[in-house]
Amino acid sequence: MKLIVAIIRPERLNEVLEALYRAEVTGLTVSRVMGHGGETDRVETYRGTTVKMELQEKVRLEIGVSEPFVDITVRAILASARTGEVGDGKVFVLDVNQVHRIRTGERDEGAVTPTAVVDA
Amino acid sequence: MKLIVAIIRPERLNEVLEALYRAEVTGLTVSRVMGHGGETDRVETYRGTTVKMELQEKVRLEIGVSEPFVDITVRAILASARTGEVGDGKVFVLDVNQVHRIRTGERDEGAVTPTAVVDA
Amino acid sequence: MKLIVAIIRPERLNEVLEALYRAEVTGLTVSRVMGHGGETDRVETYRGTTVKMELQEKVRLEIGVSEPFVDITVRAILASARTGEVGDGKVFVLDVNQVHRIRTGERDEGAVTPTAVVDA
Amino acid sequence: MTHPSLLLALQSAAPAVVPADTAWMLVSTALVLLMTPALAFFYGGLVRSKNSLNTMMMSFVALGAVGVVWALLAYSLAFSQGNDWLGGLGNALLAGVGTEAKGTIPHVLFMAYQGTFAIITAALISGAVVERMRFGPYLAFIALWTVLVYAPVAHWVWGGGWLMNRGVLDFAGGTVVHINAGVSALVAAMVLGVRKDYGRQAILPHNVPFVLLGAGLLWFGWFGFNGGSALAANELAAVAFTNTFLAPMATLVVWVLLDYFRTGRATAVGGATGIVIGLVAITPAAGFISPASALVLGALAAFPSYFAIVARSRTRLDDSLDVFAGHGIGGITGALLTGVFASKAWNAAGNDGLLAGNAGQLATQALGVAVSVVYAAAGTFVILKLLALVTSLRAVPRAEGLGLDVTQHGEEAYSSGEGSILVMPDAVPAGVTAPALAPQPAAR
Amino acid sequence: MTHPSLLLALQSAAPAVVPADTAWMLVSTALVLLMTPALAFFYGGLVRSKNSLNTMMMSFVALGAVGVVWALLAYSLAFSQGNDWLGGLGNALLAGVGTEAKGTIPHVLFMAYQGTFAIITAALISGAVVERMRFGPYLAFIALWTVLVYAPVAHWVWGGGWLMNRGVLDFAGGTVVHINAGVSALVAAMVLGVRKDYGRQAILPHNVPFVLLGAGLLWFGWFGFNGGSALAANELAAVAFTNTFLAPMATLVVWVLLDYFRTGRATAVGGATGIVIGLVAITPAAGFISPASALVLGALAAFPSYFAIVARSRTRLDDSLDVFAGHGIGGITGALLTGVFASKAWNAAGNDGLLAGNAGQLATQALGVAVSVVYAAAGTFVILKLLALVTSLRAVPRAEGLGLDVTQHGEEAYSSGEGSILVMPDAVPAGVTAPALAPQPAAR
Amino acid sequence: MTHPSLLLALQSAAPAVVPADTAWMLVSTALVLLMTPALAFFYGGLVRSKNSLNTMMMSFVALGAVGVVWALLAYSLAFSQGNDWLGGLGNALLAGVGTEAKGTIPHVLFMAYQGTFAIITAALISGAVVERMRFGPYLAFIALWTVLVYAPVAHWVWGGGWLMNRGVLDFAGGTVVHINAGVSALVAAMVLGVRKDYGRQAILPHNVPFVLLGAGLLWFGWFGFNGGSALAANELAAVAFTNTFLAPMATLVVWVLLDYFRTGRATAVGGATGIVIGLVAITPAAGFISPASALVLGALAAFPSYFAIVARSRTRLDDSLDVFAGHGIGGITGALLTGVFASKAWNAAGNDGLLAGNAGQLATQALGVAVSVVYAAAGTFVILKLLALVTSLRAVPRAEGLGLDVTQHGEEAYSSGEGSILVMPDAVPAGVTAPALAPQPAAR
Ligand SMILES: Nc1ncnc2c1ncn2[C@@H]1O[C@H](COP(=O)(O)OP(=O)(O)O)[C@@H](O)[C@H]1O
Ligand SMILES: Nc1ncnc2c1ncn2[C@@H]1O[C@H](COP(=O)(O)OP(=O)(O)O)[C@@H](O)[C@H]1O
Ligand SMILES: Nc1ncnc2c1ncn2[C@@H]1O[C@H](COP(=O)(O)OP(=O)(O)O)[C@@H](O)[C@H]1O
Repeated sequence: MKLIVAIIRPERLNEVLEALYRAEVTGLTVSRVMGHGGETDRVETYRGTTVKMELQEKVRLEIGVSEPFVDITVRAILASARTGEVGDGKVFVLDVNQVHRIRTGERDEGAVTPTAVVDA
Repeated sequence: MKLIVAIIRPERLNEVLEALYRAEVTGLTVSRVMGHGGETDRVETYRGTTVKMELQEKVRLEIGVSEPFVDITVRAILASARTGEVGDGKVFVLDVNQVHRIRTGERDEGAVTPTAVVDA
Repeated sequence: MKLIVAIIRPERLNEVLEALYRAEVTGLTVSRVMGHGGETDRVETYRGTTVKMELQEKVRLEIGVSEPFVDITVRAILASARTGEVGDGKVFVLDVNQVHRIRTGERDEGAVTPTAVVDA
Repeated sequence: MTHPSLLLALQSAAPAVVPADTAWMLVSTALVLLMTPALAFFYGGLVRSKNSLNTMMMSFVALGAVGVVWALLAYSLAFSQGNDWLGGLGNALLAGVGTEAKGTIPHVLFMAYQGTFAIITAALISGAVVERMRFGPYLAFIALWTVLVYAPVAHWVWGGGWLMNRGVLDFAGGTVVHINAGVSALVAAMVLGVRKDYGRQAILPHNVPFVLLGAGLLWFGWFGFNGGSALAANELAAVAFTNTFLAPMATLVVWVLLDYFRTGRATAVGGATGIVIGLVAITPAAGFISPASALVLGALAAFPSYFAIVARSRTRLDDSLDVFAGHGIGGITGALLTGVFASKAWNAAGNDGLLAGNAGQLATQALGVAVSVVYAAAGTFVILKLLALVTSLRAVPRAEGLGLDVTQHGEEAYSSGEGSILVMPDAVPAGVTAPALAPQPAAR
Repeated sequence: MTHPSLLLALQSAAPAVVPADTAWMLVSTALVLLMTPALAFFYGGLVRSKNSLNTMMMSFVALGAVGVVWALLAYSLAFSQGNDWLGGLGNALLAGVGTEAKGTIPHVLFMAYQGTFAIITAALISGAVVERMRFGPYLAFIALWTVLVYAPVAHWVWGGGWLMNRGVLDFAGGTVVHINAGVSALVAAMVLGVRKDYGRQAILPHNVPFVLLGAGLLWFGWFGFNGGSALAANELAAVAFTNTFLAPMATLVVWVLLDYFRTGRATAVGGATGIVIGLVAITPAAGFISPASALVLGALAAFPSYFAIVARSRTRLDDSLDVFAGHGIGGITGALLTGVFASKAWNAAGNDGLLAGNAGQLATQALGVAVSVVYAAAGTFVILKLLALVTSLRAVPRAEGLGLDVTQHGEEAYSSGEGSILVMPDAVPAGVTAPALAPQPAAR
Repeated sequence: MTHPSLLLALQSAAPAVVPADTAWMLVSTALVLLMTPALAFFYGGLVRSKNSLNTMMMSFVALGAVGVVWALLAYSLAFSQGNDWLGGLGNALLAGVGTEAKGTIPHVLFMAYQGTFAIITAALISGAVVERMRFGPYLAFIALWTVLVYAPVAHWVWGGGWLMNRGVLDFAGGTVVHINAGVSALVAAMVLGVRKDYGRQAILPHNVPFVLLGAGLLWFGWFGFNGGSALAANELAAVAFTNTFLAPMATLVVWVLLDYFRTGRATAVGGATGIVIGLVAITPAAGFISPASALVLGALAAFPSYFAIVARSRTRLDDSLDVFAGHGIGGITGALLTGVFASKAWNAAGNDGLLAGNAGQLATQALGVAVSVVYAAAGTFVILKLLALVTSLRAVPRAEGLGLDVTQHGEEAYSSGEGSILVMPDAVPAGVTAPALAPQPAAR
């Protein structure tokens, strides 16, 4: 199993989510982060003070997948997150030792397989 | 050494923290994240616009532990975070190559062993 | 390749960023987190209710680097983030399987090498 | 709203509208209306983010529901010609409420001014049941409560009813507004029961600046509440105004010191609370006592409410925003101290109190307090129990966990829009004015 | 501002300043001025965080730009002696605007009071173009629009122009303010085009409490808007005030119920919107109808605007904050219902409407509506198209993506300061008063 | 508060309370009181989140501490019968402050109105010492400062003291309020020293909408500040009001343009600052100059303060929120320009200025400026140095790092409650009304 960590532009989040759902990757975790890379810094002014904003808003995705899904997932992200301008972000793939689903206690493959939605 | 990443419900955070402290795991890092899994989406309405909220609020824990603590920690989380309803979250266990404690420069095992609290 | 995860004090962020830039590490991702470790808890009072704040504000850095940069990066962080008081934080180094640069589709080493800034 | 001055005005031969009084009462009415949005912020800042809109809406919706009920029925029950116990129906549906003088201001304006009091009184109660009461039953409750509890008590004290005839002094609503709301809040909190997290988790104010904003605007509006209760732009208004200026200052200072000596730190939530309690306590007394007495009254009023809040939070009584400790106890303190400090030297139409040698007034005040406590408690209990027969008063625990904003109102106070997908209505006329719309594919 | 009462006042033999009227109009002017900051919060809360300062500044800057243009030129065009179509230049540059009585208040105060209307009217339009219009062209637009659209329409309806002479009733600005702004907003939204994310992504209000704060302060200020339009502290002011108190209450109740029956949940954004639409609708009618009629008018006014908002959001018409559905349709509803409910029994200087047997007044009202719709649409279109010849009206898509706060104003609404590096000016005189400054090394 | 009109009023044969004047002064007092909460938001939005409550509390607590000190002592020192240098003790402890007429309003109201000025003046100073000064010493400072600095200067200029007798014109507080506060702020900033992060890190406003809210409410309240200083609802009030309406509009326009030409973008913080500086500058002049002059004065006033702010931020002088550049320099500009634009044609009780041929008035104004600068600087320095002998004025660096909200007040402005553990008081009576409470186990 692998844990895929992707840093993307906030404005591409909806497209990426959609691409992942199409690829049947529906379990994932998202957070707001700030990134620094090759983009030019923004300058802001507050009264007399000038400030350089070195960090840009980004979104971080964290997706645990079983081996057969790794390539599918990475490809879905790469395709849907790209704008072609500096700042599109990165994808990291990490090895995972164990995965547990808290609700059932299932482990590893079983834990990342989605369950049917049955909810009152 | 391992890095344990757990995604849990925000309302279970206090219970999980407490279970971890009881297991003598006191070093950890927490962040607010949003998750997508098997839960039903929420619908909201703003004036004429209807919106489906696909992401649920979750909390992410990140805990570096030495090998003997891995199972203890995972078990503490599984037991305390469970509600039995869809959306309880996942636990991932990753291998760690090195750990450093910034304050002392200690490395690996030493870096994750808690220090006594002496604070003015 | 490695993924370096560092938990530091918010007030040291500027110094750490600067140290990293000097070491020519310019690609990184930052997020706000809350940490628990050896620090004493803060007590707050809201009307009749007394509350113990167990989590301290911290900043999390995530930096993908190629092997030759691992030591340089870790050392830059250790040196710039230290205050010597309890709560300085930790650095974790994880193995990375693949890295992709979304904009170009470049992989691995190529993906973490910075590009010259050309921006309109 | 002080009955004596009002009576005097009504008795005077040819009642006529006085422009200067009208000017001041127009402003006062606007000021008191503003207090309900102010309360929305005071309360909304004190709850958790996930319940903040629901809490604010509990105040805002009183502007609609209570306001309409007031105009249609409750005004008449409170202020039209009736008997000792209740007004008549002479002004129901606003009949006979025109531009003729009521005192020295147009009748329509008097009706509106009194309406602002009914609105905020109902909204005050919400602080005891936030974070768990369903919105529909709450709406029904405040509408019924206005008719069944507020209107009668207002009639008794201000509308020519029996407490007024007994000489109970309540310049601007210590009894009618604050004790009434505070006691009803206490009963409502007991009927509703504790929040599921209460006493288990720390429940913290999500936005203390909003609490301060609310306190600041409440004070501002309260000048219309107390100063306007003179119903004229005269010396009495100036005294009531000045007392409303001084008393909360003294309460604030004492509160900050109490906080400091108890916990070592003066809190902002405490400061905001202290201001409001000073305002509550001076309300019944504002037009009957001297400014120097107002300073003393304000300082004294800090103590009972301060320790009531501390004590309450150690019980299983989840009066969530301490409406009883604030308005109930604050109102009782003020009503009784009115009986201590009142002085005919400052308002000839009022009465002397204990310090001026008239201990009887204190007993009269105690009667007013006792009656309103009992009636408000009973009325609130009955209304809620009846409503509970028809529908469930509380949100289910799961909804309480998710927060009432999402479950009761279908919206969030602060959205970033991340992960929210636009649901396209079926009937989008494609490209009405512009490039064809790429329809959002149904996600998943 | 009701012309009949104004005319009466102006005709009366020896015009003199009346202190009580002056007191009320001082307050009313301050209240209306506050509505523009209030609008900044109402609008600012509804947009995304990254555009919130820009949206707020669009209102705030009207206080500067429109206010100065008003004093220098537009006041004279609207209110000084002129012909049926436009006022003269007699009061340009504030010439002849002194302390002499205009009606019963000092002329300077009348000028300021009317100025507050011009300011908020221009600011209202901004709601249709937020999140995409560049700030400079917006500034130019509102300055030109005030002179070319607002001043003439104000002259026609209030300044002695032809619509006034035809008997169009507009107590406080249904036509001049709300239809005018609403229609201009519609045209501006069409000229500017849709936001790049519109219809593709969910665009959510970033701060609903701010929306509620704005609504609360707008209501408060609106008492000066409508109550002050009597230009005196008299019975008429009290009626206009009371109607402004009652109508939005009814609208709010109906809106909450509509929301509840359509989506199952009563939203806070809906509540705030309902209040504002009730205020809009009562504006032209406030001094001409009875309080009971005001309740009915308020309740009725909820329907057209409610369904207009729902329908609009299904089109490609990006009137972003529904200025047309709110102010345009709300204003038209109010203007027409004025022709239905107006009654000489409540304002002898007004007229009877349909229900009092004078169907002609409804036709007159429709004329007023039609004229202002056509003129505002044409005027706005021409001004924007001319400006577009000189400069680009819209931010580039990349700037729209980053948000207008950063790109137009160089600042963020909510900063944590993380990752922001102080840029030292070259000319820092090292260590002027204190320990030498460790200069911030150029990062990277 | 203009002394000439006040004097006139006081001299007039049978002083009597005038209802219309009372109505306007009741409102004005409420408006000025609201300015202190408004200031709390203006300042609170400009600081970092971790210091926002502390900053707001510095304003709010002035409502308590300064208000009480004013009523007990400082009012008497400023306004009761005394000599050229100081008032007497005749009104100490509110003795002799009753409902008798002072001018044309009740004496109690005059006392309250003047009290609101003392409160905001002290609160203004806090902007220079935020994010580092301890709360206790701050409290002591403002109480002492009100007695030792504010009261004497108010006596000199308004209370019948020597500057008043010399003919210094200060309509509503350019000298007494703004120069006084601005200079004291400068000295306090120097005594306290720079914040530990100043000049090293970017320190950004955490909530710019709050800054705009503060500016909007300040403007609203300022109508009471300047308009109310006529102490009557007359033509003079209307002129002062209108000038307070026009001047900040001009300042705002110029400020936006200066921002635009210097940095290419017009900031919202700049807009808010421009409004406040326009208000400061018009304050001494409001009742002495024509509306057209007010526009010019407002436009001119932008320049010195704008460049002072830019220059200040390049020094090691950490007047954190630029109180000196705003109120000190803005007040001096206004005081001097009063000597330029004043005209007896607009206020017969005032004087002519330079443009009306009386250059001497400019010299008189300069005297007033110089005296207040020197006295405020010396007084503030002495008080702070004395306090520093008793206790430490500054928070320790670690507390400054954590933020003063947590360290001085034990609370946070915005809490999510995550990771906060309820500490159960020992004395919880288990299960008073409900299911037994599972006590929160001591964590760890
Ligand atoms: N080495 C890295 N480690 C972690 N995050 C990175 C790294 N490099 C870039 N990022 C993240 O990716 C974002 C975009 O990277 P950037 O270098 O600006 O663009 P590009 O990938 O298009 O060259 C950054 O803002 C940062 O959040
Ligand atoms: N494959 C995954 N990778 C990363 N996070 C996941 C994954 N699956 C679920 N999660 C996280 O766990 C949360 C709960 O998962 P969900 O599938 O809804 O419930 P359950 O685990 O009970 O079946 C999600 O909201 C998401 O944050
Ligand atoms: N085992 C751990 N796993 C993850 N994060 C940790 C761990 N231990 C500490 N941290 C993070 O590092 C921060 C500082 O650690 P702490 O133990 O307080 O200080 P020190 O490292 O100086 O002994 C914590 O607040 C937490 O965010």
